[in-house]
Amino acid sequence: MTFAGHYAYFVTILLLMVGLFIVIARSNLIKKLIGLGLFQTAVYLLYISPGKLIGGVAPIVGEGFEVYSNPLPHVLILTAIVVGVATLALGLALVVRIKEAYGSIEEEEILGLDADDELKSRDRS
Amino acid sequence: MGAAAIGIARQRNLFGVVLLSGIYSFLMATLLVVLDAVDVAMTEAAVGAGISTVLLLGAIHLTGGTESKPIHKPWLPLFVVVVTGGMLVYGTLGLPAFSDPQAPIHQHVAPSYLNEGPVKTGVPNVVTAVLASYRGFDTLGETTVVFTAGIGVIALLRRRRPRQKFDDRDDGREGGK
Amino acid sequence: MSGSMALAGILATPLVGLVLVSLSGRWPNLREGITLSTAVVLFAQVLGLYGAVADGARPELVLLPMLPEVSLQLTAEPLGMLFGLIASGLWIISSIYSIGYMRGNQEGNQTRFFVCFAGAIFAAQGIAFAGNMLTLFLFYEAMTLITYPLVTHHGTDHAKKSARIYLGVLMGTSIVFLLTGMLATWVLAGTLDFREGGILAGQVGATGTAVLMALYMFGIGKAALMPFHRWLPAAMVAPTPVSALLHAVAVVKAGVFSVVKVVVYVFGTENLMSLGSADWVPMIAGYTIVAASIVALRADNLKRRLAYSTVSQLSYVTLAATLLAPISIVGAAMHIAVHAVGKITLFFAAGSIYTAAHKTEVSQLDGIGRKMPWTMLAFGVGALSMIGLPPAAGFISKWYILSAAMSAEHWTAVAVLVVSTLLNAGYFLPIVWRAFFREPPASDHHGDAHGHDHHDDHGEAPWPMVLAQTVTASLTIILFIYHEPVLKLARAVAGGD
Amino acid sequence: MRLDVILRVLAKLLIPFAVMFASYVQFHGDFGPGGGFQAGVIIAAAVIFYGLIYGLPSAREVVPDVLVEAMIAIGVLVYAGVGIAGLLLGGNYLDYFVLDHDPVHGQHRGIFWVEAGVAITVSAVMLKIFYVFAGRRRDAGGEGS
Amino acid sequence: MLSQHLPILLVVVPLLAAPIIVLLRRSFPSWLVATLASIATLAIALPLLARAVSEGVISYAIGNWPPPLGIEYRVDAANAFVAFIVSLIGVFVMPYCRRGVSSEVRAEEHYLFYAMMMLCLSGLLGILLTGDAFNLFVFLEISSLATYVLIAMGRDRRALVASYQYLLMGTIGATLYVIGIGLLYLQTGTLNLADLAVRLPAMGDPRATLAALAFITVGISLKIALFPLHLWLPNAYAYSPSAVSAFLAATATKVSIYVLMRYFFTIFGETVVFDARYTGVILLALSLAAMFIPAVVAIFQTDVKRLLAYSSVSQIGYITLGISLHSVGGLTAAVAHLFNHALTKGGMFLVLGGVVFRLGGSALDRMAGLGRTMPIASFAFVIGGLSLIGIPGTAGFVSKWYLVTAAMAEGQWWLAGAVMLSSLLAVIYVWRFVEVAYFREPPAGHPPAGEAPLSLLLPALAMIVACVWFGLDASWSGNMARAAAEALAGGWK
Repeated sequence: MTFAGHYAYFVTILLLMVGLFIVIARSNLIKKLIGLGLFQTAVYLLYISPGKLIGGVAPIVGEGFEVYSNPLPHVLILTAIVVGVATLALGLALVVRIKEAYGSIEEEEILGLDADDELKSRDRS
Repeated sequence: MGAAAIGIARQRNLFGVVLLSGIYSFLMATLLVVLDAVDVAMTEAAVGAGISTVLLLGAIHLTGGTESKPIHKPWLPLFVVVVTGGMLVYGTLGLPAFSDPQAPIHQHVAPSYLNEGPVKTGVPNVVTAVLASYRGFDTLGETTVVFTAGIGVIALLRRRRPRQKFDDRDDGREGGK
Repeated sequence: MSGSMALAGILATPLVGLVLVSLSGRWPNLREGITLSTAVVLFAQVLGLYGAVADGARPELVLLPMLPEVSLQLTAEPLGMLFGLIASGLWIISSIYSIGYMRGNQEGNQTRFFVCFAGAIFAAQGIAFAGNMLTLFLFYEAMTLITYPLVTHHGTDHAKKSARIYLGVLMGTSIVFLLTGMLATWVLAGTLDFREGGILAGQVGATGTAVLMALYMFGIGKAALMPFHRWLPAAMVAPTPVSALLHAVAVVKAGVFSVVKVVVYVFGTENLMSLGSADWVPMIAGYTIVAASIVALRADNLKRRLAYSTVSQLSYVTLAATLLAPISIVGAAMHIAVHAVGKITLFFAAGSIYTAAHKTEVSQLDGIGRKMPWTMLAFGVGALSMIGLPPAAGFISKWYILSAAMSAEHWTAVAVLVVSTLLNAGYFLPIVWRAFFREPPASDHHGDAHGHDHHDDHGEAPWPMVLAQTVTASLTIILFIYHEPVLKLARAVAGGD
Repeated sequence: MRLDVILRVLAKLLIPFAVMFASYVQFHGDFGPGGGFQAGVIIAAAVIFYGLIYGLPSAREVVPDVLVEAMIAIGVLVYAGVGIAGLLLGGNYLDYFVLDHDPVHGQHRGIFWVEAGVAITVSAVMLKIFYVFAGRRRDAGGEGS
Repeated sequence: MLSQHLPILLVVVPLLAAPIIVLLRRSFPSWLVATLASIATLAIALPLLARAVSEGVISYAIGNWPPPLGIEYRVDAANAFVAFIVSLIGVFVMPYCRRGVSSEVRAEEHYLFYAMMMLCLSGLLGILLTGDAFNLFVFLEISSLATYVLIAMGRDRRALVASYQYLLMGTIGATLYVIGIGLLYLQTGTLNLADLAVRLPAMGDPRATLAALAFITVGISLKIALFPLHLWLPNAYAYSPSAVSAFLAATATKVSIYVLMRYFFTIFGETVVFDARYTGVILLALSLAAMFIPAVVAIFQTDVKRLLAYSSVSQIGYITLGISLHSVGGLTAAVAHLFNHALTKGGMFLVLGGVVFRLGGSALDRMAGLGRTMPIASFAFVIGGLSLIGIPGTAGFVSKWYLVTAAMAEGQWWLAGAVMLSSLLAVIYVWRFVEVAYFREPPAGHPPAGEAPLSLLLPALAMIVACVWFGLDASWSGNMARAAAEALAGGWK
């Protein structure tokens, strides 16, 4: 880990951008969720990497170690990971239901189906 | 890792995507170990490479495997993404450099955890001490999130008899009238 | 009974009436009995307050602490007293009239009609005795809303469309202009209480005052200052008793009443005079008087003609109030009372004609005076009052306004008054002449398949209607001879006591 | 078929180890990496493994749905209950110091129960999600849609 | 002894109720527990509010760890007041659910529904009371996840898509928020909000602070549905079960608005947020756009639920307009409207729920002749509509009073005109309902529907009555709003 300065941040940002792009630009509902996961994991790095001190060790206190990495970001990110997977599970459950209700998991198609419904019901009434 | 991420963006076969995201998570976990975040690495490996992959595969199995070609040109999303990234680059330039021991995060709060945490809680793994005790309420919240997701999945995917499902769809039409 | 208790009673009575009427919808006789007795009780209560207020007492009642800084409160002062008396007194008469009208024409939704009627009177009393601008505004909006169902009463597309104009103009002006003006007053003056000499005196410069003046004058859409007068003719789709009580008396008088009140108690006449910020208002009012009269002259529909006459007459009050001479305020206050009595007579007559003969156009009225002498006599008296000729009360108020204009050396106003008097004569007298001196059309009986619908064999209207219009016509003449009580209140408003 | 047998035997052997590993992760969390969440995941994984090999119904027999749902709730209750215990013993919410005469022991006790709560909820939720997703496929097939 | 634990109890009571409900599984006991829990939260929120107003800031150290180390609950007049609003709405909505949900959610899923409601309530209250930036995120996620599920429980299949879209938007918003607080944490080393407020001016780098401000603002604005980030809201409100629409419309966005206000005024401070930056101007422009564009869209809706949803987006514009004035007066207006609009919109959605219960749908065409078939409900709905317009005598007028006087006091006279004009738009969309309900014949062939059952009607009426009551006597709510605004502007010192 010799690269210093802000390099770590930039890697994080790149990952984050890719993730966000997938969420917004892709039409497949599952792929969107994967993008969302990517987006979230990038944030983990944003928290963890500044907590590292070169020469430090994991924050498990023991004899013979002086410098420890910052434990707080680890705690936060543990929570964030769990939240992320919970969201993913819920999102996937929704996708499964959508597939059953619409027969598709492409956003464009689903919105098209909804628009058709709207038109039909308007004609009827 | 970056390559894996971009691969996820470009690949249209969803199985491939899931596989790539598993690899990505594994790489992420390795990186986290390097960054001394062993607890996080362990969890990321279990969650990212394990649970998420299984979940995604299960979902794909239920819904079908390929993505259709995007219809729109991705200019607007690209713009949003670039603005977000730009803002972050701008923001991080104002932050302390990597591994700077003088950075505020190493000066405030964290030293107290490291110094008195093991003494007061009797737990040498400071991460556990902070997780379960200092910020125990966060973890209660986290457990509640898991609980919520679990109950939510039950609510969404509870088994229902075919006839009821038919009614459901019919109702859907009704509501749109 | 203390003054504040009386105020509470005045506000509560129509409300109780409203509830009872809505509950007794299944028994029409009971329902009408309640309406009438509520009206009588209310009038008695308002009358009971007269003595004290005329002697200078100003009873107050705080209703609710609406906002931390401003509460809803009632205060009885002479101008409000005057308006309260008119509205409640004429409610009795028009209740009698409405009963005849609604039954005679077999209208639907009669319960809703009487409920809204009571509601409108409730709002009118609230406006009359409002102790501050916020209270006035509350009841002002309440009146708009409660009269909306009356305008849409028939539920036809035409009624709905007209009601949209009605609501649109009244709500639009009151929200965009009046509310803004009121809030600005609050921010600038720190109070909304009505105070002698005006709360804005010394707080705002000439330009600011002029802007505020514009917000108030156009915001009080019920005063029908042009170009925001369109709602009044639109409201004529309502059944005639509504037009009579509400759109000749309660609603429109609420408008001009608010104008006078704002000029006297918010701006202060002397303050306005020294700033000169209101000089443009008489011009607009004068224009409205003349323009509306010309429209009235050309209108063939009787109610439309009356509506435009109302637009024009309302601007007399606005004109008088903004001439800013002490005597002109007296004229304005007098005119509120006088025009109310006169115009309600005219509308009553129009409704009688419609009920008895199903005629709505001026050109159909040839010779009708012979079949309906009482109605047309009452109409004649009302018309005289509008024109301002003795022995009708219109003469008195017009006299005050004219002399105010003279003393203020406002020659435009004088000219407007003269021209409008001629115009008034021009659109009212032909009707009277037509009714009494023209032959009824002869061809009606022959070859008309729907002869029955034309009611050519009609006589007078049902007796409650005739009674009502006779009473108001008599009042018009009585007020000419004996107007001391009204004058006393009007003088008190002008601060001449 | 033979492969199947091998798997079954393997599973029988492996599952106890998995559970042991889970409890190691659970209790060793104080000294090394690990804790309730990770332990919960491993326990769930063991049962899921069992389910994959012996089939969903037999997994459901071993760990029935109702029990899983109850466990989801019980985990949260245990965690939040520790907090309430703190309240009742005169401390603030989630105050472990008051759980024992010795504050450090109190902390130990608190952390133990809290982690147990996490493990219970997490394992149950993971298992339930597996049940639901896996069960869904069968239902979807059964409906012939 | 109990009184000192009020802050935490407020959150833990509904949080405990959820697993208990899951254990109970039966519909009726679940409902009973949920209702009792929501009544309990109100019973806790009221004395808490009283204490916060009289004593100022109340700090509660969870786990007895001193604040920057442990998580702190920090209560003042502002969040206590919003917490009061949320629990009040809960008390109105929960009794309503018993009947309201029965027609929209299957009986064996009722306990899941109530558990979700409790989690949502607990999450929202947790967001309000916490004094820790990250803890806020955790509770934000609890409430969000519960919300997604509740929306997806709607009968229409479009509810699923609405829920999914909200899930994406909400998660992006929450993640942006996490990035924002990450940037703050990296500058100051603390997550405690009060500590942040102290340390940020001393240590923060302007670039990182600005970025953090941007991320937090955008992230929270997504949850607020601030125009143009509101796209998820109309569908989410329109297709979720009626009780859920009412609850969410009255609470979820309001809580997020509180968070935004807290960050703007207490954490970053006015100097960072408003002075020499365009935050105020941007917020003002967006608020104005929100006041007009969605209101116009609302006019053209054919479905009353969607109409109300768009109206919500528009009304949020009033609140953010109050924030953008960055004065105590403006904040008072914002908080007052938060309260008044919660009552109004919650009440209207509840009334509408009763109507949907009888008619089977919320299309405007179905409501023809409603004034005759359901006189009480339509009258109540119209009263709510008047409050949206801001007719005096309703709660909506009080907010308008505060908003416009605040704008005028800042010398922004033209804003007064803008507010008035936008309320004219409200007149139009409310009057579309009035004309259909009162002056159109009921469709032939439909059996005449009576009033909704009492268990639906009473809570709805109670809210509408409250809406009128607080319009006629706003001395209490006005004073509370003022106290809340002063608390926000005064910081957590």
